[in-house]
Amino acid sequence: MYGLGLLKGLGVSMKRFWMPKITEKYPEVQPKLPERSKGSFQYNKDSCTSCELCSMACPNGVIKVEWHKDESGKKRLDRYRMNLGHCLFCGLCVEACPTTPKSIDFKRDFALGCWRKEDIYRVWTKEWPAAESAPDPAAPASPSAPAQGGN
Amino acid sequence: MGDFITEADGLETQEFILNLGPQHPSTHGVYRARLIMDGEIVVSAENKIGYLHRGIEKIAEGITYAQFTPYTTRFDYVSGAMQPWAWCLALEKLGNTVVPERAEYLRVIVGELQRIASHLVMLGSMVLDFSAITPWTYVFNAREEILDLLEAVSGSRLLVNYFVNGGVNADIPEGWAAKTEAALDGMLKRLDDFERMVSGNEIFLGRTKGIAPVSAAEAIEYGITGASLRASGVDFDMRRDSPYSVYDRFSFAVPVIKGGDSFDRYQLRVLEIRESVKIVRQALKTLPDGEVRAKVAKVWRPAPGEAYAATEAARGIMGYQVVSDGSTKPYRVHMRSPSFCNIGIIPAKAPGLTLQDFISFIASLDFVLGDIDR
Amino acid sequence: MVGFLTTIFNWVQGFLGLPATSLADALPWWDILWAFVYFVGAIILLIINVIMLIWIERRAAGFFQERVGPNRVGPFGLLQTINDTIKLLGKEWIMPAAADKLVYLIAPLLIVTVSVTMYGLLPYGPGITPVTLNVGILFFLAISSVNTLSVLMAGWGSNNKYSLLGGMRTVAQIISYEIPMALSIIGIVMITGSLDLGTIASAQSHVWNVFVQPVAFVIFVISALAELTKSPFDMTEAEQEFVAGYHTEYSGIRFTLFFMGEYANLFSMSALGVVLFFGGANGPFLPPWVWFIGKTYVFILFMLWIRWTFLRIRVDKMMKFNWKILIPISLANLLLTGVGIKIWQAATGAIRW
Amino acid sequence: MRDIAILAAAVPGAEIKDGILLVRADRIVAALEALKKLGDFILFDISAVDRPAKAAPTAAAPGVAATSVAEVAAPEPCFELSYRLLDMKEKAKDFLTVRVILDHEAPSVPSVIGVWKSADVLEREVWDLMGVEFIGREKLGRILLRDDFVGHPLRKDFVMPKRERFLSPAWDRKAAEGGL
Repeated sequence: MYGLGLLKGLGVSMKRFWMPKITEKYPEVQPKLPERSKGSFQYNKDSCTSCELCSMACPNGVIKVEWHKDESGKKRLDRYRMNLGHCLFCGLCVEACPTTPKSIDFKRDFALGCWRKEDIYRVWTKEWPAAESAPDPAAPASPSAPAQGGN
Repeated sequence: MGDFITEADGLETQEFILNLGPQHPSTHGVYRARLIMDGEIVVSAENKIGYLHRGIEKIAEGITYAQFTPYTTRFDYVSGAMQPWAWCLALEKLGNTVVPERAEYLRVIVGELQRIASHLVMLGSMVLDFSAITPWTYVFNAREEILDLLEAVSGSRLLVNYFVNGGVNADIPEGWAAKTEAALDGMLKRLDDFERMVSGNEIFLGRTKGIAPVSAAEAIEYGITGASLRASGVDFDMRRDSPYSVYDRFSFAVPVIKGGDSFDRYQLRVLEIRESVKIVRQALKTLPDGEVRAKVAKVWRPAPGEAYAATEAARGIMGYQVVSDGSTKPYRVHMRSPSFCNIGIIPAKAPGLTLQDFISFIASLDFVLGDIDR
Repeated sequence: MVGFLTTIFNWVQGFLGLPATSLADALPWWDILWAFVYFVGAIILLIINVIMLIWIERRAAGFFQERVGPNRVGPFGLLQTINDTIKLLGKEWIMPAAADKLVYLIAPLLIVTVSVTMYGLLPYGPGITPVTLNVGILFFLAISSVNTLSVLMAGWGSNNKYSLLGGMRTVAQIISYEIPMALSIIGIVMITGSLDLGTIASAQSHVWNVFVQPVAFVIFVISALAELTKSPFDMTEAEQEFVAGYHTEYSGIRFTLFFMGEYANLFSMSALGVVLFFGGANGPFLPPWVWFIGKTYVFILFMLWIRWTFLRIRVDKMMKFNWKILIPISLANLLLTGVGIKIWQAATGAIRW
Repeated sequence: MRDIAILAAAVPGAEIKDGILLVRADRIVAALEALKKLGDFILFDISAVDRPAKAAPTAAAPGVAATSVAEVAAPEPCFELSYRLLDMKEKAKDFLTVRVILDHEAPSVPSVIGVWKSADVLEREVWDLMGVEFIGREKLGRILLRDDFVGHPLRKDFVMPKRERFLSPAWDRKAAEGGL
């Protein structure tokens, strides 16, 4: 009382004035992220089987897998699209992926800011031998559109 | 306030409307209070909310149970990790899932860490509303230590999607327990500094003592829950009195303060942080081995029925009513969010406060707009 | 006008260490031209001063808060403020449609004018006082209260409720706190027997007034904080209540002028504190003006320390504190000083019982 | 929680069904008043569930077959209104649910704002999202939705208005062409 609390506060701030600072020199010194840190996504198009489990697990309809069937009736991947603008980074797609190694997985790249709206899309395409003609991308290649959250 | 000029002899003053918010530094989001003011004194206040309404309950009816789990972290984004708890409890009731013991312990640990982080935000933003920026940085640095732990265990810092139906997402990484102990020590040191700077500060006491005292009867009448209820002298904490998960295995005190004014609501958060630290330490010591996630079918169809579960979240009782129709999607999800009910007292208590006291009052109620508007 | 310019000319000459009026005597027709050059130099000095102050404030705030503060632009971040100023200059000028235009536009100009005027009164050292007034303190206090007018004009002219409330608080606050401030200064005037700032500063060559008048010093610091509307008395801006108080509706260069005026006032008020309580430019070894500026900056750091530790007090408590505590104490201090002076005079034989 | 049978005896016209107190709509105020008189109850939640005649079929998720919802549909179309009370008297504190079944055509129920003030915001929310009318209280205005909103979105027969897009037409075209 009578200003003692104020003086105590002045003492604390003076003590902190001389203590080491915690500021990170960010662009020069990159932060050490833990193993599980969820940043951007990495996609392994060689292990992907176009099963669309990730697309179905996604609460927000972020993932669109476009594929066609080749002559033998096997699913062939054309394009894998993620709209990171709607992504919740919940990890349900990574959890749902049945392949080993995971076809879709997090990587620790956290710098997701971009200048153009188009850049929030992550698109991976796979080229197949010329004998197979890729379908028209505008046509709905996948049988059903993923559920949009809430409507 | 009584000391303030309330009657100017013979002079008439004109009342005016002040829209405090939705864009205002101290409404902690897009909350709007429509104040009718007589100079600096609030004559009446009205809550205007809904600016952040995302129709989450409707969204829930369109997606599956598992898909809704990450959404639950988005209401009260300040205490994201413990928000899915009530949802998961409701789902487990609905599906009769038995959660593995280790998962229960991990839930308690992560939940309490999140409670600490959430209360630190409240303390920091409350003193920030009195323009004390330096102590705010201390508690936010303390919170950083907690967030680092949450990131290590779940991958996210803020919207921690760790709790799932039937347990938790993943086991804790190696060495995490030791890191937690160290981080708690560091957090407590900063909290001590914060308290030395603020709790005895005469200016702070002047701004908070005796401001908008809420009596126990009023708190019950207005359905206030959580720390604000306990600050009014009602000895009720779901963790102790209606124990869910494994809270009955830990010894911790439930701090109760009788006054119910802004300072008591502040003080109670400080006390609760220290109790939460105790719980985390006990849980880390007695952490059993085993599975962390019960087997839940990928395409999960609970039996038709209804379940209600509630937890003591950082801001009060967070309740979920889940109605199932036997399909993969919930038929109806209703949530009872603590902030939404807690702000009901604002119009009742605001008249007569000065504008500065009003800021002090709403800061001490500790609401989060994501939690109010859903 | 010529007289004013000549005094500035003399002032800058004093800084440069040239013998007084040497150039002017040699080349009388150069008077006006040189004075103009010096005048521009003085303004630049003021701006550099403000830039330094902002940098110091931000760095100090960072250090109190476990951060390092601005450290990227230029060496140690010294050019950060220039960077920000350029950014502010490039911003759009927004004026509310319903603003009282004349009042709205004059307010930021007035606050800077007042600050510049206050700079001219300070005794930077022997021979480098721009304007020597024998009623210096009186004039200083009078001109500093014009700030109130400018803030009130901004608050009224913006036609915004937040601005108006902020402006109204300012009037109540600054006018009230001028009373204890003046009362605390009167004690020193009684001891020195002069209203001239230079005389007061040089009268402390043996012992600083802070040791003679400690109570007056505490009162002065508190009321100076209130006058400058710095925390814990930052009612005028009060981000958490009034968004930005009186300058909520100002942007671009107009906001910059308010900002500049605020920091210029911080310097002049601290300089007044140094003159009154810390012996002004008195000091060994170094040139007097270095002592003066150095002491002022230490005083400023002390104010920043207070500012970055405390919270904002409540308006009514602030007024109560002023009228019920500060003013009675300063009156009692005045009485005590009067009695003390008489006893001192009796003891040294200056007067007879 | 206190034994539900004892509680039911104290409440006029209440019957027990699956651990829930069922009360007729016109007696809800009397029921809650009786419960409040017993002491140590907090009304902390009011929620409504829409049970239309034919439970609205939910849109099937890709790859998941829609299940029959006939079994949960109530025998008659109705609104279930649940008042959740917190019993703080006994050691093991728990929730008590008091339920009212409302007519589906024009759901209305007396307001309990006179019993517990906490009902104010909760009743407004229920009206806003579910359209259950509360009689005997003022200002049953929109609370979460905007004032000019039409309809009550949580009802099963609510048709979601077309989603407004805030992106530029060029962007929309580009997205539609799959160029992104």
